[in-house]
Amino acid sequence: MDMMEYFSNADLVGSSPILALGTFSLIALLVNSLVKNSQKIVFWVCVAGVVVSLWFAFDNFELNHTAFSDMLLVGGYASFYSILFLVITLFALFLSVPYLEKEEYHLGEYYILIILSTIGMMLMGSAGDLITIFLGIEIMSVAFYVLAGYFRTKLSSNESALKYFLLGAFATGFLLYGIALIYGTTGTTNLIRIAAQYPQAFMDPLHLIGWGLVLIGFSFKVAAVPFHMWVPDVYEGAPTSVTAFMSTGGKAAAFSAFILAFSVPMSMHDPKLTMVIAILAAASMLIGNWFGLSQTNLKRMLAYSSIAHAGYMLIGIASGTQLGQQGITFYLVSYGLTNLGAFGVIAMLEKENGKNLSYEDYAGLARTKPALAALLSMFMFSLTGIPPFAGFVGKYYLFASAVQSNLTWLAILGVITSLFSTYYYLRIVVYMYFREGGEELPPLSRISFATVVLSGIGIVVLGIVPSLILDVLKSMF
Amino acid sequence: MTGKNACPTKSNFMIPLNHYLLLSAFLFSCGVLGVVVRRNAIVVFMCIELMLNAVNLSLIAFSSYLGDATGQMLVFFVMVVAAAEAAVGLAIIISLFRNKQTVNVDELNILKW
Amino acid sequence: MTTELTIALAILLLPLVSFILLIFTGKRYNEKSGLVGTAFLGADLLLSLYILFAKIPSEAKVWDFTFTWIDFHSFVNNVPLKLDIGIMVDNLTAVMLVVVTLISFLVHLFSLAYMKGDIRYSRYYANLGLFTFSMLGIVITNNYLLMYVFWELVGLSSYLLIGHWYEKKSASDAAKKAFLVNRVGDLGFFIGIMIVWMQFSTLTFDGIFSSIQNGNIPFNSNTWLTAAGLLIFCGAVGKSAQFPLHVWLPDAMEGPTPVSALIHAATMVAAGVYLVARTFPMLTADALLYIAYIGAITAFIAATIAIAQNDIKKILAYSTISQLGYMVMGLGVGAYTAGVFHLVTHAAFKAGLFLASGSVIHAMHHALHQVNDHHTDAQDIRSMGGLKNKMPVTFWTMMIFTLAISGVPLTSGFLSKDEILAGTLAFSKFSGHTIIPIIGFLVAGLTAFYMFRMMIVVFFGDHVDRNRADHLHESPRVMTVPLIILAALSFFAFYSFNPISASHGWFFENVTTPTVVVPESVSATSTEEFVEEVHHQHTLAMILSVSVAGLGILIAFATYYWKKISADAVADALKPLYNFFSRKWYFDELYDATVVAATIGVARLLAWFDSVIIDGIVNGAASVTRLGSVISGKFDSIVVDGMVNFTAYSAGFFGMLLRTIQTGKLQTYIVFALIGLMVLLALYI
Amino acid sequence: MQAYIPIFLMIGVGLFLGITFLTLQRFLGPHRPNPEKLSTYESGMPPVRTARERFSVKYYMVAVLFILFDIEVIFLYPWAVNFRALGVFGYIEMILFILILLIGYIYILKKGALQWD
Repeated sequence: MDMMEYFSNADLVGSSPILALGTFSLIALLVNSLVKNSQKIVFWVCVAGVVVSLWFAFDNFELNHTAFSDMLLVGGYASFYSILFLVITLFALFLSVPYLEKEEYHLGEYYILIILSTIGMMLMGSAGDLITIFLGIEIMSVAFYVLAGYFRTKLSSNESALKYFLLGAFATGFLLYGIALIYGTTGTTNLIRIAAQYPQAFMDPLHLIGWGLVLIGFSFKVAAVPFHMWVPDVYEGAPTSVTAFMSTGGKAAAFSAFILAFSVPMSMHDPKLTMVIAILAAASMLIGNWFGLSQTNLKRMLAYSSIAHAGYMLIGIASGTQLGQQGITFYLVSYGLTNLGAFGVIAMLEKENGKNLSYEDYAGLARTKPALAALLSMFMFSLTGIPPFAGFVGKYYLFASAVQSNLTWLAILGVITSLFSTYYYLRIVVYMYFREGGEELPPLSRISFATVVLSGIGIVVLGIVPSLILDVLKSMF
Repeated sequence: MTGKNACPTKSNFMIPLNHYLLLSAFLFSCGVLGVVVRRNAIVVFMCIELMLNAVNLSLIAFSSYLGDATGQMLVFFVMVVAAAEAAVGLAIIISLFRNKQTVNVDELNILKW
Repeated sequence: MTTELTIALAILLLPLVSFILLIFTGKRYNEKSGLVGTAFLGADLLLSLYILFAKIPSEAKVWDFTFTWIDFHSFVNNVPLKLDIGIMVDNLTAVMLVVVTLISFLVHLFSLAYMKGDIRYSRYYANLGLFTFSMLGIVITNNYLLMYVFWELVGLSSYLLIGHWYEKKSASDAAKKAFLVNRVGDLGFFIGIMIVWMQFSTLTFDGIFSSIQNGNIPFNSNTWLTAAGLLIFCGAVGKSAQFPLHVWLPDAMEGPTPVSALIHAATMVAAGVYLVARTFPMLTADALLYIAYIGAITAFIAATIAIAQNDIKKILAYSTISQLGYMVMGLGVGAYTAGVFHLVTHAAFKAGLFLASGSVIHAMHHALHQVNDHHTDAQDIRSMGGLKNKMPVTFWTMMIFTLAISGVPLTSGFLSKDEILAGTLAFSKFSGHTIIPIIGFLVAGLTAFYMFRMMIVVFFGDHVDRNRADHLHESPRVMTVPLIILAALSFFAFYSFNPISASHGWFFENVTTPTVVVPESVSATSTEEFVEEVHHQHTLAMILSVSVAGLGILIAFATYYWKKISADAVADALKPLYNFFSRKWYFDELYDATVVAATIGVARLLAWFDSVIIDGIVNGAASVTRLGSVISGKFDSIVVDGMVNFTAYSAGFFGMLLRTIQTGKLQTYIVFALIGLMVLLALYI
Repeated sequence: MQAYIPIFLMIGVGLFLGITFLTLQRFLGPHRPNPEKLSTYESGMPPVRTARERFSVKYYMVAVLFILFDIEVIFLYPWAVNFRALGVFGYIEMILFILILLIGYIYILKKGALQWD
C-alpha cells in the first residue's frame, strides 16, 4: 500500500520547525540524563534547537499550504507566529540563565521545559484543526504548570503552580466540551471544513454553545475578565523568568490560536457573539487597569496590566476583521518585546526570596543605575501607549479596527482606560526619578542587560518604523 | 479507517443521541460542582477528570452517531493528556504537601490581592 | 524636503541636541554647560531669523513636509487608514519660531549670571533645552498627534523647570499643581482630538480642515463640531491659564525667575493661544463665543487680583493671565491677527518685565544678604522703593515694558491692544454682546493702574531701609543686555511704520486670518466684513483705549506718588472687595472646598464602608484593626497631598474591591468565573 | 426504551452475581474466627502497624510513572488494529514513538526515580 497517501514530503517540510525543536528537546533530555552537571550544555543544545527551528520557520515563510490533511497550516501566518514564539523563547532563555544562577537553583530540565512549551505554542499558532489547538494548548500548559512550580522548595512557587494547574485544567474541560459540541454539530473538527458548512451550521444552537464554551476556554488562557483571576497569583508566585515567558509567549500563543479558531464564527458577524467578546474586552480593560492602580508589587502590577492588554487585544477579535487580526499580531510583537524587557529588568533587580519587587525598592534607581531606569521607563511608556514606542502603534491599530467595525464605544473605552493606566505605569518612573533611595543592588549580569537592551531597541525601532512588521502582516492575511 | 465499521448498525435498538448528551452534561456539571465545593486538591482534580471524561462520553457518542472516527481519535488524545496532567498535578500536589503539610486548597492564600 | 524645511527641522532639533549633550556631559563640565546651551540657542535664533526672512517674501502660502509614518493598508469610513505626520512653516510658524528662540536665547543669556553657582546648573540648562525643543515642536508640527506629544512634553519639562528647586516644598508643590491642573485641560484636548480622529481618520490640520470643508461633520451634527472645537480649546484653557484653570500659574512663580520669563511670557502659556489660532478654521460661531467669554472673564478676574498683590512676581503672573485672556478674547471675537499679534508683542515686553523683575530681585537678594537680613521678602514690593537711581538700566527698560503693557502710544503693546479692542467693538456690533468690549476697556484701564502702581512703589520715592540701600547695585551686563534688546523690541517700529495703527504693518499683511471651513450656517461673521468693521471702529477704539490707560496711570500716580488718594483708605472702605481680590477670588479655597474635599469625603466614606461592612462580614475583628491603620495611613496621605496623590486614594478604594474579590482562594476565583459565565450566557441568549 | 434492555440486563446480572456470591459464602463457608485470622494479611508476615497509614511518597512516584507509560500504550491500539494496512511505514512510526518513550525512560532511570532507596 502506498504510504504517500498518509504522508508526503510536504508534510515533513511543513512541520519541520516543530520537528526540529522536538528533536533537539529529546537530545537535550538525553544529554541531561547522561551527563552530570550539564546545565550549560543543555542550555546551548536548547538554544541551538531554537535557532535551527527559526531557520526552518524562515524557510517556510513563503509557502502557503497545509500539512497532515489540513491539521497544520504551513507558511505565512504559521511561520510568522512560529518565529515570534521562537524569538521570545530565545530572549527568555538568555534572561533565565543569570536569574537561575542568582537564585542558586539551576537545572537543565528548566530549559527543556521551556522549549517543550514552545513546541506547544508553535502547534497552536499553526493549527488548522481544533484537535491541534487542543494538543498545542495542553503541551504548552503542562510545561508551564511545571515551570511555575519550578522553585519546588518555595511555598509561593508551589501555590502558584497548583492554582495555575487546577484552573488551567478546569478551563481545558470547557474548551474540550466546546470542541465536542462543534464536532457533533458539524461532523468535523477541521476549521476549514467547519467553515465550509457555514452558514447552515451556524444556525444550530448547539453549535453556538460549542463556540461559547471554546470562547470560555480561550478566555481563561488569554486571561480575560472574568476568567482572569488566576493571573495575578500565578505571575507573582512563579519564578520571574518564567513569568516573563508565560506573559509573552503564552499570551501570544493563546491569541494566535484564538484568531485561527474564531475567524470562522466571527466571519458571520453575528451581533450577539460580537457583543459577548466586546464585553469581555471592555471588562478586561476596566478591571485590569483599575486593579493595577492599587498594586505595590511590580510583578503583580504587570499581571493586572497583562489582563488589561488582553482586553485591548480582544478588541481585535471582536472587530472580526483582518485589520483587527493584524492589529493583534502587531500588538503581540510589541507587547512581547516590552514585557520581556520589563520582566528582564525586574528579574535583574530581584533579590533572593522574591525581595526588591515593590515600588519603593525602585526609588532612586535613576541615580544608581541610570541605564536600567531609562530602559524600564521606556517599557512603561510603551505599555502606556505613548509614541514613539511600539505600544502606541499597536493600540492605534486595534482602536482603528474597532472604529472600522462600528465598535467605536470600545475604542473610546480603550482610550480612557489607557489614560487610567498611565497612573500606575508612570508611577514607577516617578519613583525611579523623583524619589530618594538606593539600596545595595544585586550584581547585574551582562547577558540579561544585553537582552533587555535588545528589546528596548526593538520597541523603539518598531515604534518609529512600524512598516517593518506592517508590510509583512499585509502579505500574511 | 473509513469509519464504516466503527459505525453501529442503525436500528430501533439505538439509544437516542440526546440521552448520551444529557448524561454527559450531567456528569460535566457534577464535575464543575465538585470543583467548586470540594476542598481537597486531589479531589478537586478528580472532579476535573470527571469533567474531561464527561466530554469523552459525548465525543464517543457523536463519533458513533456520525460514523466518523475523528471523535474517537480525539478521545485518545484527551486520555493521554489527562494522564500527563494527572502526573504533573500529582507531582505539584506532592511538592506542595512537602512544604505545607496540607492539600487543602483553602489554605493556599499567601498569594492574593 | 526643501532646504528651508531642513533648516526648520534643524531649528527644532538643536535644543534637543543641547539637552542630550548637557544631560550626558553636564556633570563633568558643569560651569561650561551654560555657555554651551546659550551657544546652541544663539545658532537656533539665527536660523529662525533666516527662516522668517525667507518665508515672508516667499510666494508659497505654506511650506509643508508630510510623510506617511504608518500605512495600515486598510480603510476606515472609506478613508485610507494611515498616520501622516510632518512639519510645516507658514507665516505664523515663522514668526513664532523667532519669538520662541529669541526669548529662549535671552533667557539662556540672562541665566548665565542669575543662576550662577546653582547646585544643578547644568541640569537647569539641559531642561531649558528640552523645554525649548518641546515648544518649538508645538509650533512646527502640522498635525494634532505630534502637537499632543509635544504638548505633553512641554508639560513635563515645565514640571522639571518649575520644580527646579525641589527641596523647597512650595516649589515642588507648585510643580505638581501645574502638572495636574494642566492634565485636566489636556484630557479635554485629548478627547477633542479623538472625536476629530474618529470622524476624519486623519490628524493633519490640512486633512481635517479640507474634510470639514467638504461637508464632513462629526456625527453629522454641528453641535459635535462645536464640541470638538471647545474640547480642543480645553487644552488651551489649561496651558494658557484661562479661567477656571488659571490657578496653577501664580504658584508656578516658585521656579527661578528666568524660567518664569520663559514659561509665562513667550512659550508654554502662549502654546494655548497658538493652539486656538491653529484650530481657528474649524471653530464654529458658538465655540468662538464661548472662547471670547472665557478670555474676557479671565482677563477681568486676573486684572482685579493683580491690583491687590504685593509680590512683584505675583503681580506679573496675574498680569500675564490677564493678557492671555486678552489674546483668547481677541481670537474669540474673530480678531485673529490681532490676537496673535498681541501674543508676539506681549512675548517681548512680558519676558522683559519678568527679566527686569529678576534683576530687581537679584539686587534685593544681594543687598539683603549684605546686611544679613534673612527675614525680609526679596520679592515684596513694599520692601523696595527708590530703586530708580540705583538701577537705572533696569528702571528705564522696565518703564518701557510697563508703557507697552499699559497700551501707551508709540509702543508695540499699544498697537496690538488697540487692534483687539477694535475687534471687540466690531464683534459687539455684529453680535450684540456689548459686555465684551466693556470688559476689554475696563481691563485696559486696570492694567495701566496696577502696572504703574508696581513701578511707582518699586522704583520711585526712597528705599524703605537706608542701610540696605547702599548695597543695591545694578545687575551685571549679561543681565542688562537682554533687557535692552527686549526694550528695543517693545517699540512700534519693529511691527509697523505707522505708530498708531498696525493694520498695514508687515505683521498684519502677512499673518492673515485663515479660511474658515465650518458650514456657513454656523460660522462667525465673514472675515472681509469683520475687517471692514474693525477699520471703522479703529479710531474710536484708539481714543477710548488711550483715555482709559491714561486714566489708570493718572490714578496710580495720584495714589502712590502724589499720595492724593490714600490707598489704605480705599482698601478699608472697600474691605470686602479688597479681600476678595487679594485672596484671588477665593479660587484656591473654592477648589479645596469642592474637589479636594469631595475626594477626601469619598475616601472617608469608603474607609468607613470598608472597615465597618466589608470587613465585618468577611474578615472579622482582627483585620479591622489592621485595615483601620492602613486606611488611616492612606487617609493621612490623602489629606496631606490632597488630590495630588490620586493613586493612594485609588489604592484605598480598589484595595477594598480586591479584598472582596481577589481573596487568594481558588474556589472564589472559579465561582466568580462561573458568575461571569452566567452573565455572558444571559447576554448570549 | 428497548435500546436500554442490554444495559439494564448488565446491571441486573452484575448485582445478582455480586449479591449471590457474597450471601452464599456467608452461609456455605465455615466461620471460625481467631485473632490471628482477623489481623491484616501481609504476605504471611506478622503485621507491624495499622494498615491505615500514609504511603511513602515513593509510591506516588512509581504510580505517576506507571500512569504515564501505561496510557501511552493507547496509541499502539489503533496501530495494532490497522497493523497490516499501515505496513512498514506504520512500523517505523511506531518504533520512533517507542524510542521517544525510551528517552523518557532513560531520563527516569538516570535521575534515579525508580531507585527505592
